Amino acid sequence: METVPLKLVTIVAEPVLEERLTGELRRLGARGWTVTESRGEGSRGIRASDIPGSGVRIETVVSATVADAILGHVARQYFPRYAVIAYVTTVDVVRGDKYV
Amino acid sequence: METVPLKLVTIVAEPVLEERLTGELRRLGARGWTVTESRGEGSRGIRASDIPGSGVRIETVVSATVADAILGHVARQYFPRYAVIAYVTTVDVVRGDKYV
Amino acid sequence: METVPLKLVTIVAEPVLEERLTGELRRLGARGWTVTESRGEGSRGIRASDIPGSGVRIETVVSATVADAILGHVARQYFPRYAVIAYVTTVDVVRGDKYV
Amino acid sequence: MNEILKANLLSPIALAFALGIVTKLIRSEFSLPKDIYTGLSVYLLFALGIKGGVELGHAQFASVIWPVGATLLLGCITPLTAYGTLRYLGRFSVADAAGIAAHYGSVSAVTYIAATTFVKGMGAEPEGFMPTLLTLLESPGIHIALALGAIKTASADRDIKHVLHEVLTARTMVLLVGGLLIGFLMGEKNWGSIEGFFDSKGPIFKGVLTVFLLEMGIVAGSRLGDLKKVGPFLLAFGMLMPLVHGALGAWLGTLAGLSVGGATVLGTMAASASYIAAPPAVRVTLPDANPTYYLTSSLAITFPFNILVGIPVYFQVAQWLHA
Amino acid sequence: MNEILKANLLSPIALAFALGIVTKLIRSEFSLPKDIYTGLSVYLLFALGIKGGVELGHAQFASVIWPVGATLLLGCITPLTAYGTLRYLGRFSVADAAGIAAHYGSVSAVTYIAATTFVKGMGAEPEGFMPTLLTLLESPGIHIALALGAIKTASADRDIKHVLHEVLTARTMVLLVGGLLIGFLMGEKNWGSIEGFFDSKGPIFKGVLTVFLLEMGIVAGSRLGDLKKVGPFLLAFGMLMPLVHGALGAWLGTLAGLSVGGATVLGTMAASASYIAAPPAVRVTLPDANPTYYLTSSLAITFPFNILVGIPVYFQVAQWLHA
Amino acid sequence: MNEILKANLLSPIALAFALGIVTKLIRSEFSLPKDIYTGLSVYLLFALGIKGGVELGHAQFASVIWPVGATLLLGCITPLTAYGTLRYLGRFSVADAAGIAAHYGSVSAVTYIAATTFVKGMGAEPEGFMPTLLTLLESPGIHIALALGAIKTASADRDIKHVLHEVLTARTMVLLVGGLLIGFLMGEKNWGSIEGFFDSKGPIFKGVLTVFLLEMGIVAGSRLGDLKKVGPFLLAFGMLMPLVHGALGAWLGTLAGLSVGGATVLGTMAASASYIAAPPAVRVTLPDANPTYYLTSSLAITFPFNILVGIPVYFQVAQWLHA
Ligand SMILES: Nc1ncnc2c1ncn2[C@@H]1O[C@H](COP(=O)(O)O)[C@@H](O)[C@H]1O
Ligand SMILES: Nc1ncnc2c1ncn2[C@@H]1O[C@H](COP(=O)(O)O)[C@@H](O)[C@H]1O
Ligand SMILES: Nc1ncnc2c1ncn2[C@@H]1O[C@H](COP(=O)(O)O)[C@@H](O)[C@H]1O
Ligand code: NA
Ligand code: NA
Ligand code: NA
Repeated sequence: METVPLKLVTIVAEPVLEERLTGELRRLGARGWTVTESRGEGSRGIRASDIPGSGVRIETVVSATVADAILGHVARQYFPRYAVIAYVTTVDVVRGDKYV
Repeated sequence: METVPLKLVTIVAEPVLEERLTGELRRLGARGWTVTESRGEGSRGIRASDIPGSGVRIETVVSATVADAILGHVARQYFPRYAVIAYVTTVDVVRGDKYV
Repeated sequence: METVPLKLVTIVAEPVLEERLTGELRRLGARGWTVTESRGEGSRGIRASDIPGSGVRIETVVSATVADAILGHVARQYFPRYAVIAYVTTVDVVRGDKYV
Repeated sequence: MNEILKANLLSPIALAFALGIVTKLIRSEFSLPKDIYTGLSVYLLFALGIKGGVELGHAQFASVIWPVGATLLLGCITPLTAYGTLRYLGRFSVADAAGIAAHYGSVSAVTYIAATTFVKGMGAEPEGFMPTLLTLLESPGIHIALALGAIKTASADRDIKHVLHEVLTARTMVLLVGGLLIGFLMGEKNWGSIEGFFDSKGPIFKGVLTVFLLEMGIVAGSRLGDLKKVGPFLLAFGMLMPLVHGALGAWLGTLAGLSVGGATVLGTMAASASYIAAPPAVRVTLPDANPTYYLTSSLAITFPFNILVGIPVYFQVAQWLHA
Repeated sequence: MNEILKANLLSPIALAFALGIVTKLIRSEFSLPKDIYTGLSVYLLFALGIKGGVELGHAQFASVIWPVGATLLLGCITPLTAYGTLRYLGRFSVADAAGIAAHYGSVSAVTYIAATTFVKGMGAEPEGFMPTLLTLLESPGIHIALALGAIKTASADRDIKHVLHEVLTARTMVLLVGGLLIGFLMGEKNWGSIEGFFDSKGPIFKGVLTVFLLEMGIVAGSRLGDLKKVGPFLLAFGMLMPLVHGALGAWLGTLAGLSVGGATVLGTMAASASYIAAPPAVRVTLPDANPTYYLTSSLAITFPFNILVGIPVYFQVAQWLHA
Repeated sequence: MNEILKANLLSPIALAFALGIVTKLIRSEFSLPKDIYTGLSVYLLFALGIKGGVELGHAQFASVIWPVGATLLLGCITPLTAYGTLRYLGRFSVADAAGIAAHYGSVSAVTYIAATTFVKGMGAEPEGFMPTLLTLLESPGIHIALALGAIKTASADRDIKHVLHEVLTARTMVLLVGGLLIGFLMGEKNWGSIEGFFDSKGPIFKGVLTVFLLEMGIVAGSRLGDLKKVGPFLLAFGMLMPLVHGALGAWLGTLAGLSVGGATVLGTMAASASYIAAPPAVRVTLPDANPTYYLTSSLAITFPFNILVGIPVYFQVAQWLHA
């Protein structure tokens, strides 16, 4: 099965940010995303759980450049003042061309 | 801690396919799987959310050959007509021999 | 966007173990974690689903050494008698220094 | 007629449904949690079944047999009329036509409940065994349409048996058929002890129904955006097909000896389109059928049409037929 | 006896429970959402507690003290009889024997509610302070059995204190004990304003109970498949142990001066097996105990047995003892 | 006064709320599922709106206009008094002051319901159009405080329009305003058919409210730990600000011609702090505002204060003002 190596970006953030983040992902070039409800703790742990619902875990499969843009955006826009974590890894995607 | 490098296959699909997919995973050699509820958007985004429940995210840790078989199956069977995404990555698994 | 390579440890376990596990993660050096509800099957599949709620999927971004300690602990403490799976992979984390 | 229409439009359930649609129009993010929605529907269906079972105890075989026949007949005709209309007049693909037909061949329990509540309000008490007919109309239409689609397309890539089993053992069937049995077996005395909770004429049932229709309005409203996508034919189909099926149902019901109330409810059943049992069944059996078509027509066109306009019309028709 | 059995089997809750089992037998995927299930149980337990608290206000100390003693005695005896039977007759491992004993030493609130509803239906009003006894019987049995298992196996790898705290502060305890206090404090006038909602003799309580037992039937039904795995001994144990504990409870209750209704309910409590508080406590304290054993015996054998057969039997026994 | 306080503290809802707090104090993990919590709040708000709409039908314009004015005035004053106090007396940052002010400028529907139930119990029936006032007081305060914060800090990194839209179309608004319309339109006869379910004086409403306050107690209780973090000033603010706003509201209400009951309820509205609509709005508009401050003060200080002590006080004040 031939696949395409792409970037899987994972962002865990406060629920109030979901709509905003997914909208920005689109603008930054993501073709889609998958959201799962989550709860968790971190350095500002209390924050995340302050707003009921505690957390959303957003995953998006994108090209390396788009991934970089997304991480940069999250770092600038949200890291300073919201409960967020974001990381990226490489995945081999079926019909990967669809997502770039 | 010595671990075994294996493949982690992730499939996000329409909920109506869950039972079918997990059954097929078994047949293709997977020893287990983990399912989480999800929602999301994609190229055929609307589709996925058409059927209430929107999405299931299925993860299975398998050997490289089984992973290949699964991805191939998904690509043939579901990609053309269902809202699906599938990708694979390498993970180091505790007691990995259990899953091959 | 410069990132720090870290380890993403994923543990899927029986819900009754959640509180215990997260407490132990802290002690072993994790700075935070993200939990998502899950269901699944495995070799002792029946077990996991025996206790209602079936499964919790715990993810934690940590340093390589902490990751090793966590996996070792899980292998010793839980593998023999609980329904658990644990694996680790490498991820590039935004502001990664925060999590080590 | 206007009087009846007005009475219906000002009923709590119609108003709640309208509010739900408005909620979506103002782009509010409010909606009932999925589990609450399920819980309420479980209550409504179960109450319906139990009450039906209790009253079934009073019915004699003779009075039930003809209506049962009429119902099964409707279950066979409606999917075919729908399929034919869509395929040959509407030029829809086999998969799309069969997929949509599966919805119109089955029935919407909520529409049924709304009709029952309406005719009771009009003083035209329907026969006690109507819930029994509802259970009979649920699945045949889906089966016929899916079979049709599966035969005519190679694409039915899943053993249809499994799908039919799912339809037959779905929530609606379990609660209605099971409720019927429970109501039938437990007898009057036991019914008395829970009537205050399950009685479909009581305030709890009507209150829950009102809240439920608020959510239905939100669900339907969230599909309004797709109306553009489905095109004028399906738009017309979603309102005219129910009128045809509704009149046919009211007529067959009258022939079978049903009262005005009963005939109205049977007509409404025939006119209604399933949006719970049918969609997943169609999705897995006919993946080439476009969900936007069958979900929008059944949920965003036919359901509101029946709730707001159709039911009073079928009632009117039933009255004429009985005149 | 047959009369009583029949009356019980045709009660809405028994029929709903049976329907739930059938639902699983026909391999339907229907079940109540987990949150709805929780919500209903919260209502049932809270209503039980409040009503109990209101009636506790009328009871005088003297009449309560002996039944309390009898209850605590049962809490200490039943886990031991269960453990002994399983360990020495059944040859189960220490962990398995202790794990199962923890379930039979505790109590199933739903079974308690079913018994209360049954005896009231039989015109044998139980004492108002019964809910108080329920709270007393909840935890001792679990503690004793777990301690037994922890001592006899090195494997209790978690400080038992924590587990006991969880049992003592679990949903059931909070709602029952809390409800008792609320009911006790608020007084008649306030009770009057909410009686229509919480009264355990009213239609809402009975209706909710019916829906709840439908789900319980589904839960129990989903374990029937494991009956093969547990072997004949546990199968017999799941039906004979309750009979022994039930008779014992009814006897001690009668000695303690409880009415026929009260003795029946106390007997049922002793006969019932916990499947809410006990499982997680056992899982974390005795991981070597096989969950299939304790869950199947308490949920798929003893619970149905008590609901369908046991309760009328304990009632019969209580009547004999009072004759 | 003591009499009234006692009566309030022994009411089912106050006791249930206290139980919820105790539940957290004993570190129990019990809490109502989130969806059940939402479902109950939907019922309470919807019932409130519908009943209000029905009674609005009886009110004449003249009697409504002044109270409406008083309410809007309160909506403009309270956020400013709160902001000023926090910023200049409490030395809070602009973001924190504005964030907290947004909560105190808005209203807590549950506190409103508790007040209504209380005054009705005291025989001081409030005006039928009070729910209308509740909807008017919901959003202005939030808007004003957020605008204030946005202007004074560069940090409002999101177009405020969007946020205001979210507040205006939130659950509370949809159900209250929508309910009002439905109640207003459907007329007496239809109301009669669902009154047994929705009537805010009936046992179902009061029962649901009791369960709901149990959960509110748990939510508030889970924040008690943060009381240390917020410091003495906010602690005092959380109890004194409500007294000021409560007295002001009761006074303006009396001037506007409201009865003792009506003035009490309006005072309570002014005294209450929003913890549903405000938090997310503040979080996205003023990210620099510390959620621990505004959530703890509104949920763990002001809400309990009003439920347990405030409401009777405002009632007392209203009586004096009418004497
Ligand atoms: N080290 C970590 N590993 C996994 N998830 C984390 C970690 N740190 C934080 N998170 C997640 O990110 C959210 C916000 O974290 P923080 O901003 O550090 O409070 C938390 O609620 C967790 O869900
Ligand atoms: N680029 C992506 N990244 C992550 N998830 C995706 C992506 N594209 C699609 N998905 C998921 O796959 C489902 C089906 O996508 P599609 O088939 O493109 O409509 C969506 O509902 C998403 O949950
Ligand atoms: N091969 C696998 N891939 C993914 N998840 C698994 C796998 N095996 C087990 N799991 C998860 O781990 C839990 C316990 O597995 P086990 O201990 O094998 O019964 C299951 O409920 C699954 O959620
Ligand atoms: Na139909
Ligand atoms: Na017992
Ligand atoms: Na206020």
